Amino acid sequence: MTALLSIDGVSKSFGAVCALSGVDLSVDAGSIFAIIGPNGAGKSTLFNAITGIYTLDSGTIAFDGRRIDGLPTFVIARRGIARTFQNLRLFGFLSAIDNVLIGEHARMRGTLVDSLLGTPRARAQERAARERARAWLDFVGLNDVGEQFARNLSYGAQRRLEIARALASQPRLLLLDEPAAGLNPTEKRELADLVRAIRDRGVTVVLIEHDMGLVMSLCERIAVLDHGEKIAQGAPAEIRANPAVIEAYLGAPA
Amino acid sequence: MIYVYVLATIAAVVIVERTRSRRVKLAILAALALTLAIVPFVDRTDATFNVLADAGVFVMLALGLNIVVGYAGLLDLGYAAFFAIGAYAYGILASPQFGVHLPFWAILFIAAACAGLAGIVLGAPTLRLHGDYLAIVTLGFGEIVPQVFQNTQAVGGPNGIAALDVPSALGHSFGTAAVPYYFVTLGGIALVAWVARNLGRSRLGRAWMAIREDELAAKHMGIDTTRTKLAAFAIGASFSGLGGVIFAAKLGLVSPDLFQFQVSVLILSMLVLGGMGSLIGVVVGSLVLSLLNSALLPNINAVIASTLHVNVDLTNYHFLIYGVILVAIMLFRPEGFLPNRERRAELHAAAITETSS
Amino acid sequence: MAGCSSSNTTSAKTITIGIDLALSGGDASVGQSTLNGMLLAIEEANAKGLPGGWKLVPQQLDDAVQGVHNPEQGVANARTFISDPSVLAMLGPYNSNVAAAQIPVTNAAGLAQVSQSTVSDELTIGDAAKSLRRQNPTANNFFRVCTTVSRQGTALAQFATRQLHLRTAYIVDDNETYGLDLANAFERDFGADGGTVLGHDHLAKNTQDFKALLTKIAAAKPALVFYGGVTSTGGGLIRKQMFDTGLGSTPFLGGDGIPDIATVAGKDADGSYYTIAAPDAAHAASARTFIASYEARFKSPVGAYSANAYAAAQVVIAAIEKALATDASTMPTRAQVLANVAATDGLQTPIGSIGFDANGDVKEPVLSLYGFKNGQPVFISQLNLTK
Amino acid sequence: MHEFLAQLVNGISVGAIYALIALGYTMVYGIVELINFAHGDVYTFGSFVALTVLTALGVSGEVHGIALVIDVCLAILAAAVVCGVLGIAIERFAYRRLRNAPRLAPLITAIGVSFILENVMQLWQGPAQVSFPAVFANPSLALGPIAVTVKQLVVVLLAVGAMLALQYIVHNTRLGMAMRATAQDRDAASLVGIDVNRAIALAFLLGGALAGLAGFVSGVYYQSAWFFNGFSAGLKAFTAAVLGGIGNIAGAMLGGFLIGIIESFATWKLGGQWSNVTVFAILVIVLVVRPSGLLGTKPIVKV
Repeated sequence: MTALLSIDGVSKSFGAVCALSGVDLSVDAGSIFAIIGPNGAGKSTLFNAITGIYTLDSGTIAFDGRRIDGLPTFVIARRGIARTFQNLRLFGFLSAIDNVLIGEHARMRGTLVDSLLGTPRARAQERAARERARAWLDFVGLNDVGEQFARNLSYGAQRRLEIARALASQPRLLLLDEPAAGLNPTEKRELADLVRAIRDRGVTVVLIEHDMGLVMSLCERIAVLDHGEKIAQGAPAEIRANPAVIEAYLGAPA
Repeated sequence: MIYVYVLATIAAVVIVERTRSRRVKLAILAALALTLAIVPFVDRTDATFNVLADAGVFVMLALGLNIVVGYAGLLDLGYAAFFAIGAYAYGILASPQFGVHLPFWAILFIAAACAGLAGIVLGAPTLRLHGDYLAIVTLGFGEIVPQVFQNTQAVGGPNGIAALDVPSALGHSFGTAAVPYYFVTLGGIALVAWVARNLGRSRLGRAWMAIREDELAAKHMGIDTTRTKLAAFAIGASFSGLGGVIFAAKLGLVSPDLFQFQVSVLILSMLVLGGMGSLIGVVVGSLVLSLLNSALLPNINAVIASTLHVNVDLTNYHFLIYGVILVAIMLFRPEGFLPNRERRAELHAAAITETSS
Repeated sequence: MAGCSSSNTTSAKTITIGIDLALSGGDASVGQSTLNGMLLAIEEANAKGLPGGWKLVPQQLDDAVQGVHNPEQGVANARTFISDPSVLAMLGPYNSNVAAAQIPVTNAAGLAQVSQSTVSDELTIGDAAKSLRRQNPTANNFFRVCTTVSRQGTALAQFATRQLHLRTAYIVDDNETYGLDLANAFERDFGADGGTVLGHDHLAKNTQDFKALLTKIAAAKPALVFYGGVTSTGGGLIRKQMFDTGLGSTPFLGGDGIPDIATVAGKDADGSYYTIAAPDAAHAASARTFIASYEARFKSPVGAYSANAYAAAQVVIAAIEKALATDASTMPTRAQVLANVAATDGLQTPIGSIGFDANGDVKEPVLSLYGFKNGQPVFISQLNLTK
Repeated sequence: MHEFLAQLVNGISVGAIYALIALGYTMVYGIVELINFAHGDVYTFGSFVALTVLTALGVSGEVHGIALVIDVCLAILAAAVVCGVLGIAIERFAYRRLRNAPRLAPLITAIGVSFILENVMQLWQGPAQVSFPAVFANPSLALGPIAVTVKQLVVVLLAVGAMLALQYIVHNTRLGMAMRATAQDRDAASLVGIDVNRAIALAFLLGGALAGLAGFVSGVYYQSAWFFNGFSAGLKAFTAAVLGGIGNIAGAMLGGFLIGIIESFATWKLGGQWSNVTVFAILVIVLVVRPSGLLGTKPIVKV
């Protein structure tokens, strides 16, 4: 298998705080990969580094064999990396379907003239995009909320809408930042099924998650971060048995 | 009569907005267009159509600013700068001072392009700025542009450029009557509103709204925020370039004091009063404020004398009345006369958090 | 209907005089006192009675929008007047660029327009004026009772070099139409008369602080400071701040925009000189009467252009009365009034005897020169210009 | 060199007035994120209040000794109190109801209030510029090679004093703490028992009082007042607040002084007609390089 995402010696600090230091990571195409670690371990920072929000202090990030570090966020997104956010960032005052349509932005073609004049070509494309958007909403299990404002949806529905929005860009890599946070057990199970379904469509998934049960049952590979450093990587069973991981989670033995 | 025309127009567009049936909508719009086209042949009062033509220019300007502020959420306090550029384009390309006499219709395109380009040039430095920092930089440009015209003797300095060419269409000069300009602005509004509507429903329009709602998330959707924002500035500015040409041609004059900060504020007020982001709202807001400013307030003594049969002199109270009206409208309808769906929801949501906290 | 209502509500035998001025915002101070001059003339004419029992009704419209005089609104107001058949003539505007926008419209309608204060040469003289009148090139309809800026500039330059014997000047203008034109005219003629211009600066609008500029001027050590502009754009404050920057004893010259600088500068106005395009009040009984009636009627001192405004209204009233004198049974036509205005000659007003030349300018402009003593204007001399 | 210093002194004196007005903008913006366009008119109102008090005290020219201190203190007190109350009244009447409305709604009411205040002042004091008594004697103090007038000294001292007092209030008092907490997070502040309305009213009170002080200062400095002054002074002061980093007290001060100095030097070297253009051009450049103003803190992107 080839690595879809390879992270090599990535460091990032904010003033005196070192958020990431020399992190190496490699994610195989077609896998479900989890990043775990205590709060403040640098997990979200790593996502932000991948999507180009932060510039790296050192190290490289490559996606599908091409370096993406230093590129603007929107270019990285267009290369095929989509994400969700820890504290939902939906376009709250736009309808659910518009949120998904914005996800399709990079996939849609159209010149300025098309937008200005509403040409038949643009309208045909718009109709097709709308149908795809509905399909994505169906896919995540939100079939009848299309016209509602995103912010008026239930929390669980908002989480799923964010995933639908991310999928609409037809990414090859999907980054999910704590997708199960705030969900009840039923919703968590549905989420796990959804993630598997996404993977089955050929999308590689990397997720940050605190729910160990979910992580262990869902993911094929797990990386553990603590204080900005990767302390372990491996299959769920290996991670479960790793003393360094146990120490990080339970605190240093007294 | 002018009040009847404006109120009837407003009523018609509101009905169009509220109706679901596409056929009814088209029928009402067609009837409205026909009526607006026929009215000048029935009512021969030049002053009425003068006010309507002036108002029409402001409708175009407000629709342009709506792209920038309403759609893309970029607070622009210097929009009059682009208006000035459009107007000066006509002043330079159609006046005896420069000996250039291009046709009005050609200058419309040139000015729209110039203003659009200026939108990109002046928009570029603001891209990294957020919220009110953006506002103050645009305000700065709004101050700089007319002052540069004022300090440049080549374009007449404070005197500006006078005796501009009178446009003509199909070999007929517009003359000094206001009605031809009334028709031009009707056409202009139709064009600009149609384009704005297309944009609002397009990929680009959605990208603007995404930036307005959450710029960072928008970037993650693959939206090139730089280009998208510049497109908003450029398109918004080009609308005002068109408006500027019509304005200058009708007035026969351009001078720097026509494009001061107050004009930017006026256009913004039209937007907010009407209901930002909503095309119908913007049209209504700009019609109402134009009417207030150029018909009702200057004539307030006569209007009160003829309606209430009392003779009062309120000339000294212009600002007071205007200010009270602005405040009152905002206090009673903070979302504007005809807000779009998002604004209404926003206010509603705010009210809920208010009561729950 | 936009403002066409005044004629409907009043009795049949009324004639409306349209007045367009900037009456709110930054121009209000001069606008209101100008308006008062016009209203006074109309009230007096009504009190005296017109032939056939006709009454004059003033209809004033404000051309300021959001506090700034606005040519577009000026045109809207002019069209309002044109649309109202009872309006036979129009007074105003205050600003030259408003006039430049209005003239093509009033010219096409054949409506006589008499302004009290628009001094830009281009409104009446030369090709520029011709292109404003393009709809009806043969019939001039725009008249003014003030003299042009270039004449004032010439007079002030000659006064500076020949009577004050000052040879170096620093010129400041407020970068507005009137101020810049006046300053340029002074610069041209001061140089031609053997003076040296040490510098010419323009003000930024809406400024209160001129110390930076005055520090710079003080370093140039001019024998006089010339100011092109009006009191409200900086005339009064500049004079006052000259004392803070060591220029207190340097003479300060300006045109008819600064007769009221003492309201701001107080006693510091001493050492300032200005011109008024009219004979001195002490030399004209009509001016004394005017000032007395104005102050009695409005309980405030006359403004810089009140007398001009009164005279402009007199011109229009006289033209209407002349038309009524031939036939008081029907309302005169605009063409009659226009012809009578154009034919005005030897009309006695507070600003002297008025008659118009072919351009619509006053025939024999008289300029009075004033200085200040203890913050009060003092008449110095009268200059008869024939140019 | 000599002229350079003289222009610097000019710039600092004008800047002091901008700074005082800018402090009010910054206070209000810091707490409710509202560009209070009526603030410039509150400042002009302060000039007229001070003028009214001085006239009532019979001051028409230079005053010396203890009488000077009493007259000046009374005029300042009256201007500050009236304008502070005016600030609160404006907030109560025109802004409070709109606290949760779309962001631009209060901006428009601010403009409306500005027009109302201008018209009220025009009716009260007339449309012309009004003369203000020359309270301070006008000898120049030789400060090294340049002359500084008493007025200039007073202006600068009052401005710096006001800023220090404000810093103290905001950082060292309970009320100031409440204000800062409200500025940070209104909901959280109300949860810990802070009376948010009171904190916001206090910001308007302090801002208004400073505007009143600025009004007095500009009155004695220029010896004139005009109902229409506030508009452009307010615009400049707002620019100053943004230049320094809006919401930041020291920044507003710095911005005010900088704009005064830039204006002076632009007038000196480029000509007065370019002074506004220069100010705004520098503003644009500064914000392009430092998008949160000179002393503003850059918000950290939190995802």
